[in-house]
Amino acid sequence: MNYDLVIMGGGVAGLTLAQTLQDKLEVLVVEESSPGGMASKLGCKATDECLSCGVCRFINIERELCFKKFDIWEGRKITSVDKSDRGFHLKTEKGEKVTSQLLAVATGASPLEIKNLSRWGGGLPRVYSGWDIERGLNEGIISSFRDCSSLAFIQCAGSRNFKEKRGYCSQVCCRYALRIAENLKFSFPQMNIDFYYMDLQILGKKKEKLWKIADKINLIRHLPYEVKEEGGKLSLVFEEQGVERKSYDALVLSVGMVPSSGTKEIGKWLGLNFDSTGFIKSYGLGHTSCEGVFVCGTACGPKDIETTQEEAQKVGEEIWRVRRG
Amino acid sequence: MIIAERKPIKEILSFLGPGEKILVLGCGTCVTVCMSGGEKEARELSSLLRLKGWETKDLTVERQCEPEFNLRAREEIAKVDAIVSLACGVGVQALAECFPEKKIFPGLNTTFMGMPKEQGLWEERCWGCGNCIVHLFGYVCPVTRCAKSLLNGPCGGSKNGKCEVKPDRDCAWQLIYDRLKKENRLEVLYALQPPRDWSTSRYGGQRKMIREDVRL
Amino acid sequence: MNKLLWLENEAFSFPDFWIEEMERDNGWKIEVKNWGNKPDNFTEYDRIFILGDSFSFTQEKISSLSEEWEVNPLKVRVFPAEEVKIIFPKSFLSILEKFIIQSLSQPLFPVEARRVVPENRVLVLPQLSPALEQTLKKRGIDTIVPPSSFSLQREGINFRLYPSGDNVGAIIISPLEEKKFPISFSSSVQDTRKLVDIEFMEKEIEKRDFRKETIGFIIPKKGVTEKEWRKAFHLSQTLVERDKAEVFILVEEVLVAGENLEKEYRKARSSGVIFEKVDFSKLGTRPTLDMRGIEVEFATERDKLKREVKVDWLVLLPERNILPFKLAPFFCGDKIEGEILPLENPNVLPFFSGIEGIFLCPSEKEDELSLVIKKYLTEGVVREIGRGEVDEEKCVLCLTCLRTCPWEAIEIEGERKKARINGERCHLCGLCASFCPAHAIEIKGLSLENWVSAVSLGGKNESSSFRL
Amino acid sequence: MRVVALGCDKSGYPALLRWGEEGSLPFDEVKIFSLPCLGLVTEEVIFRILENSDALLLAGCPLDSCHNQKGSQGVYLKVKRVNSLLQEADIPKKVAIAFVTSGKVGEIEKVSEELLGREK
Repeated sequence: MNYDLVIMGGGVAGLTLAQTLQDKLEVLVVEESSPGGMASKLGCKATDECLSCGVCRFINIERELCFKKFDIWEGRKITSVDKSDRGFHLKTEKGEKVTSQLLAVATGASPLEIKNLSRWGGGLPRVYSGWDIERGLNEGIISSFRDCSSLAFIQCAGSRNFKEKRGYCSQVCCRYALRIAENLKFSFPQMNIDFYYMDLQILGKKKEKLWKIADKINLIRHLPYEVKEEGGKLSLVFEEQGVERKSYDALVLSVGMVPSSGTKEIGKWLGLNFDSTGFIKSYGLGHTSCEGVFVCGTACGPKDIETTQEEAQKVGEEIWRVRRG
Repeated sequence: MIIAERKPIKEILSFLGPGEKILVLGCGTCVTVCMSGGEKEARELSSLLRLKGWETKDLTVERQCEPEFNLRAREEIAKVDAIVSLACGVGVQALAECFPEKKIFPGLNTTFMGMPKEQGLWEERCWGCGNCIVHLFGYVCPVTRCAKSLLNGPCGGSKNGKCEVKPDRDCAWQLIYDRLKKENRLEVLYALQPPRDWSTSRYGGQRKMIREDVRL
Repeated sequence: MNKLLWLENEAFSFPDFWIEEMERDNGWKIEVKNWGNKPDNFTEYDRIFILGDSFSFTQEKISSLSEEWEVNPLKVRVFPAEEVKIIFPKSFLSILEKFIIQSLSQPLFPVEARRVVPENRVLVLPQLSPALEQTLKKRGIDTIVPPSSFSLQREGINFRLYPSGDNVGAIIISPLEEKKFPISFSSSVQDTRKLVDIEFMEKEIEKRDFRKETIGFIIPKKGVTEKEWRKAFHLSQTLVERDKAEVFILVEEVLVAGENLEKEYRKARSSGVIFEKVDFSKLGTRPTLDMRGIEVEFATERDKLKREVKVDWLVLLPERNILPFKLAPFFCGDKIEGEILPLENPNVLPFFSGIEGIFLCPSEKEDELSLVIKKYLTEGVVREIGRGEVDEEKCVLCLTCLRTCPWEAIEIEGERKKARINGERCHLCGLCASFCPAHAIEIKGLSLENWVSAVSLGGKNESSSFRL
Repeated sequence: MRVVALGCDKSGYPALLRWGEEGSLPFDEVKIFSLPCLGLVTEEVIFRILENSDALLLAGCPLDSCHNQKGSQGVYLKVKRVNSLLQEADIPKKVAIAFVTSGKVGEIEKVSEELLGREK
């Protein structure tokens, strides 16, 4: 089979890219599991008003899927990619072969596994990752916090850690953590919430509102040393005026984004340049070190949904420009 | 236009005897525009009464203050025992004059003559004192908008632009001053206003207008 | 005899016996197709039923489909596929029958789904920035520079510009930004003329050498863009590395969320720039005795120690807040346009101001904006013309509709001066109809009667759903 | 308890359906209907519906992110008014509104509890 463009990964970036180009090119989207990627698992954080978390933008994309003009292969894992003068040749594990002129990598990122964060009690009961809660929001996970009177968020648990080559800021954590905090405060005003952070990285929509939320909760600028379980509670050692110890009913670790396994694999196959943090290096407008291969979305660095969409549209235009020559 | 507001439901319910057939009669002019007695509200109220177990109908006439319109509804009215009239006081009385034998109850409290300031906010502007002088006061009527109807400057109770009687209202004299200042016509305030002849207002008893030239 | 078309989805396919039964009993002619083999001509059918998840068949979707099929949108009815999951097989078929009967009983009105495409021309207020002009040109959108005095009026989906009288498809407002600084400085400090903004520093740094001088930056936490942070990191680094200057950066928060911003921050730090997180409320400044510099007094957040630095230059990054733009003076439409501010509503286009066709352009977002506008101007929107109608007999001209319509689709026109709905702007939200005190407005196919009749139908003793 | 549920097809209706699919509804009978926008709902509609049901459950977009900007707000005010009317006339029926986005079921559950009179 021949296509003009094969997009690897059917997340927000991939689908938006496909939708921008579907009228102009023959597009195929290859998705390992089912379309949607990370965003489809996130939940809306609106209380009685919208906090502009932008998750509903994905819902609009999903709506459009019923009327798509491009092809999607679901549940197909790509086993090999190689390049010849006729274009790129892909093989899936089911043995299908595809040839395409251009290639777009939108294999995205994945949240850091919480068990890697044993230092902050990753793996202990009642230690959640922000990601877990995000996923649970639709099912009303918030109500499961009814019985906990004190709760702490630990920011930058996953990223901004140079020892482990995760020096970057994941850009979304501060915002989603604050929104979740607002959600909790809205449901249980009596709950006291501590927020351990380095800096508040608040960009984009509703920042004024987010600053307001930040005033409601108790901000502590320190990355706790360690978290232990003591008598059913989670006690946490940090330093504000001298070393202190405080115990909580539950912890939320803001795990950052790390490049997904697919991103790493495909990057290797195509011999793309990675940046120091393991994401694919983008040389502006989605160009990569390999000609004819474009990258967009979180495969080339952490982004929020809105930015991802906007970027994907731009990359789409660029691809169309390149294709036209 | 005439502004009115709905009576408390409890009061309206207290008017009605059990098992009566009831007509909710809306008025299609002022009270429609001020959203208290139009077709919408009529239907709403009749529906509410149905929920309380009465048998109701709803109807809206163009203007209840004119017998001609009321009489159009005579068939409907003949069928029912009591009418809840969603019109201003004038409308209710006009209706009562048309149908002397019917039980008629007011569904609204007529509040004032005013204008809509914005969607959902109405303010009083005229008292109908029968002798208009707004041109002397920068088009802000002190008779209506000053709680004390003072004509020669504000009272001592004007605090930072607000009235002492109703602290959420603007002091009329503040408005007058500001307006005249903007037009720099402040000198007109030097003119002393003589005591007013209130006989043209309702203190002179019920008012009546006759125009011989148009009576045929 | 009614000719019906069913577009079924893979979730469910109709049993033949049922179709025969229906055709026999009700005298219908039912054709069952699926999205794969859609008929070429849809106009021959009396009703088109879609079996699909109503999640994706919103009002807008149905409009655009019927525009594509050239049918009256009132003929297209969606039976929610979720319903099938919930109540199949029990009473499903009977409900389906009720559904068909109900929708056949509803009267048809002459409604046309039409794609309205705005003029490919934009008006930029208050002035056109070069960056915006360039990206608009790149995407082939012509711009009008506003004449010295002009007025605007709605013209269908477009805006008409008077006196010139030509239409523009969209209006871009690049809002003025107010530059504010969180802390105030005494006049004596300002007299030193060492209090400069970052643009000045940028120019100076090319011209002269800051050897052995001390430079302080003060950066507030709100309203400073990513670009400015980048600039600050970069400048401070060059000052240290090139001129061996001493650089303090006093901040409340450091912003590193951005493409490689963290890297640049670290580069600046490792090059020797000193970042101090301080509390701005406790920040004091006074001129040095010789008036050649400024003494900055601050307490760091680390150890609450007070300390004092004598700086030769104090560079400020002001906060930017967008000032609302007043459109009222330019507008001679019926509705008085208020202040234009960005809407914080993810359901509408980003940059959308709340009035269709009026976009806001925050700084550094020109490219994204031009993408969005290009889409809007080329694809246009699908509208159902003739759906909303005002009964001129009933209308009492209370202007409620005018004041409540979120899309500014109401015009007070006609020789009798009655409200009229501008079909090209109407989104069928029905707010006007629901607020109208005189019951003068009807949105065809969405009237009260339909609902209440529909409510009385539907499944018994189980959750069941219907599209109205 | 017989309940009618209206949701806007932007967000309320999908949420209601998810809620319906989960089964184990706290009511004897639920009828779910979709509208283009909740802004269409008037006091009359609410009353007329209440005439042949025990309660009305509305589900629409969050107040400030309504697809039609003011739709949810408009109906929210109406709902408040209707409830006050019902209370004045002590009629044991109720209208409740849930501000949801597609698939956010938690909110609707909260509101249905409210309808049942067992506030949390």
